[in-house]
Amino acid sequence: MVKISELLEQHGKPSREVYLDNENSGWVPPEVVEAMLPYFNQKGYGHPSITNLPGWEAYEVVESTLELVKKTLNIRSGELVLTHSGTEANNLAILGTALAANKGKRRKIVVSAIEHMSVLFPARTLEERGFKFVTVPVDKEGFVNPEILSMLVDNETLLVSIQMVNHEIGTIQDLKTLVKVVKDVDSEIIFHTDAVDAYGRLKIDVEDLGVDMLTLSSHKIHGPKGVGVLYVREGLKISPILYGALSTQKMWPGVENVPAIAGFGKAVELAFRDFEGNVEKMKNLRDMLIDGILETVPDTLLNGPRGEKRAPDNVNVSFLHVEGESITIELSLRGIYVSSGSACTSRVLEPSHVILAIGRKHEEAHGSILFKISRYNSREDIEYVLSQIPLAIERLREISPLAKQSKRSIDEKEVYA
Amino acid sequence: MVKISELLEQHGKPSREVYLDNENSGWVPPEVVEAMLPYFNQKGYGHPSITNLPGWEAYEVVESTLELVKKTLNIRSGELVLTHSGTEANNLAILGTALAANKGKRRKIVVSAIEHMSVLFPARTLEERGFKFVTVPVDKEGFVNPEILSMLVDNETLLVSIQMVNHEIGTIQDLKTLVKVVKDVDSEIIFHTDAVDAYGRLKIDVEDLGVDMLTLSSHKIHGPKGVGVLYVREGLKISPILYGALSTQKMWPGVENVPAIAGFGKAVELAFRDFEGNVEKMKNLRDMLIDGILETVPDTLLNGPRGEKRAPDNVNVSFLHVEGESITIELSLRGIYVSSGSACTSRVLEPSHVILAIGRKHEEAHGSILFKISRYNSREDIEYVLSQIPLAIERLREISPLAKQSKRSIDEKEVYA
Amino acid sequence: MSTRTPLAYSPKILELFKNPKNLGRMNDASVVSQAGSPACGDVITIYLKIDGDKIIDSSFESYGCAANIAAASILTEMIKGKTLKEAWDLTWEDVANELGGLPPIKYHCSILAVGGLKRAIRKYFEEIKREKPEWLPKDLSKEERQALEEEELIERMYKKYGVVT
Amino acid sequence: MSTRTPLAYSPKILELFKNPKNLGRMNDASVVSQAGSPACGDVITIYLKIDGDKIIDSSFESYGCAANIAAASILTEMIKGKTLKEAWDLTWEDVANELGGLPPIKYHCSILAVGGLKRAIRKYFEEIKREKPEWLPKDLSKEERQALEEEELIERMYKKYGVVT
Ligand SMILES: Cc1ncc(COP(=O)(O)O)c(C=O)c1O
Ligand SMILES: Cc1ncc(COP(=O)(O)O)c(C=O)c1O
Repeated sequence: MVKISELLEQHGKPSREVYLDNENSGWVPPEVVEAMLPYFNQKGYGHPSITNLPGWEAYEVVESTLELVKKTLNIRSGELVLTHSGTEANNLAILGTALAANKGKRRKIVVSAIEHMSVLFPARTLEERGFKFVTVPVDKEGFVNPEILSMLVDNETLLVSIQMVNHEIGTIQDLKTLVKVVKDVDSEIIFHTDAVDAYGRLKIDVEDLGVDMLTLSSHKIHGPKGVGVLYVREGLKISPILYGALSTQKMWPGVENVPAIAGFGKAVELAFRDFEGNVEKMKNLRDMLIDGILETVPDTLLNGPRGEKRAPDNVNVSFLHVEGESITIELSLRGIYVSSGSACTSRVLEPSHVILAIGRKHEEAHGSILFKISRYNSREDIEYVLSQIPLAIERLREISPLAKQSKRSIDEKEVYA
Repeated sequence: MVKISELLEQHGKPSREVYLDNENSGWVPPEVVEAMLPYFNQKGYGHPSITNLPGWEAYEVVESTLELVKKTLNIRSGELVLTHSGTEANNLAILGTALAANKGKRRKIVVSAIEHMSVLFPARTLEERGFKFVTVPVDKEGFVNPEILSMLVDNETLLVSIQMVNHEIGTIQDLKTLVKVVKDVDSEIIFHTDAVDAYGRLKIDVEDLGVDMLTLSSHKIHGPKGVGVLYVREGLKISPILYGALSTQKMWPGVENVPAIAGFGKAVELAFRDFEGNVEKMKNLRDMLIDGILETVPDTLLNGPRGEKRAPDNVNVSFLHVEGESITIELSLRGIYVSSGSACTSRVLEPSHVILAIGRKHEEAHGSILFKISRYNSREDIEYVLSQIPLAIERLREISPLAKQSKRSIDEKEVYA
Repeated sequence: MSTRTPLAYSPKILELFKNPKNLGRMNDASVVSQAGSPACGDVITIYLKIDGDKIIDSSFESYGCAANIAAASILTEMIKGKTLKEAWDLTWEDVANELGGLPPIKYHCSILAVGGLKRAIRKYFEEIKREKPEWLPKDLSKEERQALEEEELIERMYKKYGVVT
Repeated sequence: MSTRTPLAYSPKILELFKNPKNLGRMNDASVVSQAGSPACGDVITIYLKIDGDKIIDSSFESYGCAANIAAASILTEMIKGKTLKEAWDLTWEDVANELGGLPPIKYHCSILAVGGLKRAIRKYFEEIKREKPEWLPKDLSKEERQALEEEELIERMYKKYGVVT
């Protein structure tokens, strides 16, 4: 068996560290941890639906956190279902809608081609239960074309799910138009949006958008893991997908994770405390990083759009002739923590479906690196990253046969046996 | 809207507090919280399947915690699936087995009548998918009779689920015999056991028991909320029930809750550090509490068995002529935190199905109170509880018309209009 | 507005639970009535002392949750000094409001209390005075009907959802 | 044994990733061969310098993950000084073991490396020396076959699982 402690030792602790993998796992600031602490053993450590003091204290945490979330989204009615992750909330949205509609004539589920797997996979699974699964293509920057969407939905469509912001390439959809286009075809079509990567980076107004369901995840806004949220519009009927003892809600069984919910509440508060300032800061760092990479490293491609239609925290670049997992390790050794859309990191034998969906070739997808900036990064962080990336890529290109093949003329017949 | 802060103020903070509601929500000791802290923002805050330093550190937490758990259960092969709660792990066991067997001829699911709702409800839901749902009755102390069980299973039985220890009345089943009886009928029948309330209180040897699946929950052993575990025997095929991006496991999508897993690991370590001592302590407190209540409060019934076949942490008493939710509040005002099997606290219009299943009448179930003792309680705690209970019950019996009706002769016709 | 369904009570309920007003059997009551059943886990007994067309005193007993106790207690407060007609016109919503609101799953407590009161008033006229005023409807009021339904419904639900085989 | 499928490497892999041995193009190689494809995200090039029946030098290039780089590097270390027959007899498991173990989803890295080596040896005899020793089987070895299969299979999987419509 692999001794991980020895691997960690071999890696060593870099003297300078910059965490840019907030996409996969959020870094939790001390203030948020602080907010969780009392609820483990000082107060509110009870069950929020039991009528005793620690239970009522726990209930207050649930209630006040959700009230705050509602305010930030301009939600005036409807329910916020607490799950333990964005993945679970997305599954509830998709599978719960299908279960509730099981006997109806609406059998079509339409999702964009670049949805997160926690939307894509449950939707695709519904094919086995007799639903029709349709993906909407996106353009070279990841945008869904409203006209194409409008042609793909009809009065047999049960559900449309299109995310607000893409998690890998940062594309910000014109969601209001997409909702309108769908509702114009048939106002009964249910519209879900995965806002996991939009929350805290964009202003979201649920009433104005007109969506029926919306997903959030705590650890994507520097809250702790263990909290996902599904907003369900007033009057919309979905079915639970798991069963058990109910606490304060009908749609997800079991006790609420109260300390994590307290931390999530604090994370929401922090994200919205100086919302404009936070966003501005992220945008500046984002552009600094994009420009710096494209200027200093040859053979690179920016994935996703530029400017106002790109999420403020998203930088995604394909480094040609090198493979992404190697890059993540090479950068990790230099104290820079990122992730890749390479097949090697995806645990299936394919690279990122998002990068492929915008028309990149496989070899371009394999070399894609996602840098997820947060307001906890500084200019100095980005300067450090920019000082290391050219060195890192150069070293890996030294190792790669492809980099040199692209530069020199080589007897192909000789090399490809 | 109810202002919970005002409710808390009206309640006040009792000067002396004894937490005995560990059934519904575990109290987390400072050592466990301490073990979680680094993983929010110091190390291991990455994603355990991403190849960078914080990811590998996270993976080490997952791996080392599960290795420890395996050791405590004598698991030599097979998988431990991480979910976010015992409820989720039970759902995976039941629904995942049914999904995997979807096209087979085995269509019968057999569970005991006193299972936790997170076993009972998913199993019952399977009726809608063409499965046969059968409950095994229990005797007056909550025991499943092996002969009856043997008669209820057959070669069309897919799954049997019987918990090791009942969560409400503490009955410890003779699980090894129950597994044997089932496997004797047909060795292909899958046997799941919900060991949520057994772990840390009983010695469990998975190999010796011969079960195929087993459920644990972190917050039931003073770990943090956010971690459930399903052991799945080597070679047993179940299907995932949720879908999304995979991290280090196939059976539950999404990122592992690493800080919580670190805390769970510490909780396991603490529970097994002085296992015998912990159990002995709980048993002494349990018997002290049972004896004290039965001696000092008239019209009380102990629910569940006495002695070695009762879980060391479980005390469950029905106080006649008073209603359980009132008792939890009355005791809460005295700083004693418990829960009740009353209909009022169950969020469905029925009292505890467990108390009913052992043959108690509804009015007996409504007055049932569950005291869940932990090793963090002291003799002084129990002395305090015993000093308060007679006063609390007496006050409520003063309010109740039933208590007096049972004492005095009253013109029934006059009172029941 | 929250859509949660917890048992977070208004502070008023807890206050009345701690110090219920008008608690206890009244030995010289003009009429006594009861709603709910032990099997439901909810019983409210209402005692009224009537002088002419006025309720001059009232008390209660309750077997039930805190909301049940508080609803019965506040109802007896609300009706003291009222005419029978005025008392009859009270609704369960009035009682719930007076309590500072009730969680939806506790509405039935207020319904039981008002149902018990109306049963008492009806009984007073039908069985004791043996003459009915014009304002007393022949049909059951919604609270009486709902109390009755709940008493019967819960019995049926036990049978339906009972897990014991 | 853990059943997790993470990318937790042995320290040896990381060590070789940091300081690969025998890295780079060999200009005077006796034979060069390659396995994998850019579309798969895995390419290993193996260079051999052969003197008589001995491999007197070997080097590699790798486009791929850390396991890929480490597998290719350690393989070139393992075969230096070996006869061609001894080198041929190496299996991907030997390489994986030498690396201190591989996560199951990384077995293919070791297979590609050994597949590349065997292709090189086969090519050396078939195309350069144009005479085959007795020990060289006519059929492809398991690593050559699996490398070929992977190259083809992955192309097919892309088509099957591709989400782009
Ligand atoms: C867009 C999007 N949706 C859903 C999820 C799933 O959220 P969680 O990690 O909380 O399961 C993620 C996280 O990777 C995401 O980026
Ligand atoms: C026996 C039993 N099984 C399962 C569960 C569910 O565990 P969790 O609270 O982690 O969802 C509980 C908790 O109440 C339990 O007591």
